[in-house]
Amino acid sequence: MKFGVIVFPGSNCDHDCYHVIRHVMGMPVEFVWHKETHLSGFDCLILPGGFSYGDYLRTGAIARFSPVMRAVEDFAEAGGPVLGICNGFQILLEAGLLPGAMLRNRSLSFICQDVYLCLENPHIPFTLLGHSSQVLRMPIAHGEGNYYADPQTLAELEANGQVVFRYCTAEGEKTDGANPNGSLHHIAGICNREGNVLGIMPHPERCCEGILGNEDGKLIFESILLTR
Amino acid sequence: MQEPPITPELVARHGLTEEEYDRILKALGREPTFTELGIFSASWNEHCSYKSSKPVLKLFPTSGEDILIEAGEENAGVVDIGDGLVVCFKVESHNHPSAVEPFQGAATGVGGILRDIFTMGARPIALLDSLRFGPLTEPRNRYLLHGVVSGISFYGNCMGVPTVGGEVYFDEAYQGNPLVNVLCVGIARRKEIVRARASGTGNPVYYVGSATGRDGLGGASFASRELTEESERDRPAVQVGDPFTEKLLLEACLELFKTGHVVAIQDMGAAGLTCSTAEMAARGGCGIEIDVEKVPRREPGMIPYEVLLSESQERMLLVIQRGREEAVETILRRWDLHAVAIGRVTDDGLVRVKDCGRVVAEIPARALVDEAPVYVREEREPPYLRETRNLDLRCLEEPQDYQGILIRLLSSPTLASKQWVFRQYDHMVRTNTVVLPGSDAGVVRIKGTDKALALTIDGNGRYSYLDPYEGGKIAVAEAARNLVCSGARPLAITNCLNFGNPEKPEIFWQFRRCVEGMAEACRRFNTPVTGGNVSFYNEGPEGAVYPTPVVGMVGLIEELGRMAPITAWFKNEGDLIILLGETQEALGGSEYLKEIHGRVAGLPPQLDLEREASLQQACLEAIRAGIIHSAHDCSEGGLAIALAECCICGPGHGRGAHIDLFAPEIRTDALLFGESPSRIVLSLEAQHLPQLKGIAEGRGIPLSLLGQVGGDHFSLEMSASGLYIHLPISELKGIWSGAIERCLRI
Amino acid sequence: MARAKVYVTLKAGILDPQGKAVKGGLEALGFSEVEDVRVGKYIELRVADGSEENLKARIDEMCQRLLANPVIEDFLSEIVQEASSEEDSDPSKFRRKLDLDHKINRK
Amino acid sequence: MARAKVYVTLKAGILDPQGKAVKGGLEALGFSEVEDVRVGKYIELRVADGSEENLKARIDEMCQRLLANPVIEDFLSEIVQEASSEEDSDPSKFRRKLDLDHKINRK
Ligand SMILES: Nc1ncnc2c1ncn2[C@@H]1O[C@H](COP(=O)(O)OP(=O)(O)O)[C@@H](O)[C@H]1O
Ligand SMILES: [Mg+2]
Repeated sequence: MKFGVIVFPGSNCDHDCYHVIRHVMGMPVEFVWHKETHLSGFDCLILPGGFSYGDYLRTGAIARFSPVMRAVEDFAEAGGPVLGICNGFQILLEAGLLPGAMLRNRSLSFICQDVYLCLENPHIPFTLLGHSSQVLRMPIAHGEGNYYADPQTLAELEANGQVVFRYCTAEGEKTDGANPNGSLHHIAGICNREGNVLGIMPHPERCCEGILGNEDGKLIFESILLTR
Repeated sequence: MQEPPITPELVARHGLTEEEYDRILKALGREPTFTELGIFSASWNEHCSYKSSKPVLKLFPTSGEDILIEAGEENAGVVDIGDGLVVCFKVESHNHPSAVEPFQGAATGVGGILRDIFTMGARPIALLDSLRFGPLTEPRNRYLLHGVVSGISFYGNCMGVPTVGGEVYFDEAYQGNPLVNVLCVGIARRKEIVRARASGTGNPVYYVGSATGRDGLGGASFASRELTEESERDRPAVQVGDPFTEKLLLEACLELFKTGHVVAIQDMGAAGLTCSTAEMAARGGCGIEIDVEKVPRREPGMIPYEVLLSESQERMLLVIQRGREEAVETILRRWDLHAVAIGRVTDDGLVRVKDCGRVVAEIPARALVDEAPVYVREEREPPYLRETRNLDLRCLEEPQDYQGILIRLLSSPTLASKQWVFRQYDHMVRTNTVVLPGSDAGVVRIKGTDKALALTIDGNGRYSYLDPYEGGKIAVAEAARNLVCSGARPLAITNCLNFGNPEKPEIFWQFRRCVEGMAEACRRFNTPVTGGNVSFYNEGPEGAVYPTPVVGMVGLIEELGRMAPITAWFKNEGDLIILLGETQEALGGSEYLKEIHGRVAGLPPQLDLEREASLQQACLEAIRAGIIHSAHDCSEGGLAIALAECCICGPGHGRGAHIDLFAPEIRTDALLFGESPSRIVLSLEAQHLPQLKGIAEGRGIPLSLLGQVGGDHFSLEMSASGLYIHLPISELKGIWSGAIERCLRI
Repeated sequence: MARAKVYVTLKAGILDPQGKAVKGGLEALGFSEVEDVRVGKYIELRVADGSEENLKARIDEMCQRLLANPVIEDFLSEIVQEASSEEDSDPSKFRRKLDLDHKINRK
Repeated sequence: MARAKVYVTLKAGILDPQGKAVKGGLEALGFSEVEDVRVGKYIELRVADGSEENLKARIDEMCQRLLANPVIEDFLSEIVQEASSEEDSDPSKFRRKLDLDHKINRK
């Protein structure tokens, strides 16, 4: 299974994703420069974290117009799995591949720390190996992860099982105190209706190795591998 | 624009003395032009020329087995770590800009030090920051803390370089003049190190990066003056940083270096285009000719003087191999970067600046760099020392409520958890951070090897205020101890020396004594100085800051696979708690004395370098033997605070401990809160105690059993004196971790 | 009830990275006519009754002390005409009013 | 040469933590009369000659496509009167002009 990691100017978790795919999962992977217009030969695309275009104006606002995004849309349309992590998630929102938008964290500051996530939908390609209500620990590192959508969109997300991860306590309780950024419905990750496009704020690629003290992120990458 | 004639007033306004002006006349053999006067002024000011500090900095040891490039030869020294890899690291101050515009001041400080490292061909792998502010009871200081931390966070996070450690102190001495020092560590293949010395007559000189504007005009001279009320209006000296452009520069430069087309590179830092041109030429023993007309500009109507002295950020000067222009430009274009050939290398040793064909400046490069004036400043022991030395402990009443004091100290911002700060920094990006902020040192693995680097930054200004020599020694010793507690062997240091106005003899005395102390400690620990930064004129309306030497140290862990790095916090129920080293009656300069008794007095703890070295060797040996579960250095706040930290500083809920102290020959407050150095708190399984004893005895280091890890309380007792502290861990953790946030919510 | 609008912009000559990036973004979208973009802050304040005669001075003081940093930023402020008391109590109406003042364009 | 000003604000009803923080900051400084603060963006554009008749439409298109995110933001735009061609070439003058338009307050 071949992965493509899209590199926007300002991406900075591109190498981390590459490292996990190649050296931890042992899978072929290539960087894809944002000016590419064709994406052939890839079985899964990752939009990594970082500060594409400095996150100026709004996170992901300028990156979504990168030439490669057309091809990403086509790829997603054809059912190909697309994973947006952090800034990648923000780009997917701006591009309209996922509904809603990100606001600044309610604390107004950037937050880098471990959080707990409750797996709400273990049936999409990225979560097949998990089970419902499973609690995972993963780091976040963002200043704008406060997910917003209008009430109707939220209701649709909920009804269709598109909320994939919610912030929770270590014990799995979805409380306001466990929500690090003020995100509506404690949303940490959502997918599209078809389930092949996933956006998450936490960084699974930062927790895939024992030496880093946490391997919970592997669930996502190992799940994708199962689909082939 | 008509250039103003050179008058004595104009010379003085450029911060040049009469003697210095005479020197200029001699160097040129004629009167300088207006542009040349500006160039001399920028190159010869304190910040760029080190004219006051140079003779003193010679006291530092700079060579060693692992040192490939020594301090001063390049932008930063280079240390060999084997496997064909080298480390280079350096610390930079941005105190003055941060005082007037904390967010951008701190952000551009991060930008500058990152450029220093990646222009050497190294990829930045970590940042650390050392901060000093006035008390958080003042709104202005809260504003500064907010601004500085978010500025560092903004720039460092965007660059994708993790900030893995740092320190923050709060003290009235920094009221009006905060300190913002940032350390960057980079890694390169030994073969790919890039120099900053121009060579090859006819090679083109390229300007790469952001266009030049009028911002930051005269920033270096700004940093060479005391802060006054007017500084607040010193608009041009503060710039706005663009981390996005810098990220592109970083990636483009590292890609360029791999091609071998780059002969030399230097970033345009303080004094901008002027300094970088002169330094590259002087280092290479050649000349450089540039045409200012070709320099990309953001604003119309700029005169050569302004273009040459602007300190606009995110700009680089490159010398490349003739004939490789096309290849170089292609790479830079791919990264959307401006690249313009603005000149070439010459063989006449002159920095020549042309504007529309007319020569506006022509100065021997050496005159600007190597022949800058050097001063042997007058020095005198400051009179305040006579008073502070006379601390009579008998006048200090011993407190009754030790539990209350422990709580007060744990919630004082200087001792409290700095989580509020480091949580705003991305400390995990690059997925190498094996020990996150919160332990004694940050640890970063090096992918593709079995190695890791341990990194720390330390310096206690109050100690140096009370005795600069001891303060300097302790800063180095503490840094080394922090690394050793993580299981690393200290390699080398960088430093930032933050002092007041060096033209005042008392300040200069502090400066020299401090460097002497640091130098002696560096020699003993075999940790040469690879570079650093001197920041003078740190004076607010109320006088100079504490003399504050900040030491950044890098240590090596050779076999990460065999042994995970050690952290500060207790791990297992039932482990024994051991103190390596000895507690003396050292209350002078302590946090306890300041916080509880409101006194800054006494002599700081006296450090015996031999004893310290043995202690560190013993600790490292025990860690390498694989018998240690946690190691924490005992520093500010003393033994009681160190023990409490071992219980609460780890991730999760923390661990309780039962501690039983012996009846001592020293006062109880000194036992609990005195800051005698050369002490480490360890925890290990009982069965390994004999082995640890053997190691300690072998090094002549005393060892005492303090208690045991367990339960959910921190209990500390000493039956002889009736002392009894008993507090739930959850409460202790809450007090300590939330203290800074509570201060900010006032 | 009075309302004020405050505009905070980077001083002339100071680099505006955000403006630069937005200009690049607009160009990439084909808006090649755009020659310069500067991005600043737009702050709306609702202020209690009473102090209206010296309102302008108070607002400017707020700007100098908190809303802008005079080291790198300029500001300008405008006082908007009074709203009826009914509107005062409803922030969304207050906003609609503001918007109408400027013939707002919503999509 | 034409200039445009664009104001981007969070939609009414969306919580504005930055506005709340600014309000808190103003209160701490003693500006207790402030009852509500909202923080948005203020964007100035300088646009090349030629397209002036449909300028407003172009600017609004820029807003819809890039400058504002319709999920969370409203925008409004204004076209500012022409500058003389001499001023066109000098952005600092351009800014000074803009400033004067609003009787800018500098200290
Ligand atoms: N400004 C800061 N930035 C990042 N980390 C910090 C900062 N200040 C403190 N820390 C981290 O908090 C922990 C405790 O700091 P400190 O009390 O200075 O430790 P020590 O005395 O062992 O040097 C360390 O891990 C340190 O790196
Ligand atoms: Mg320390």
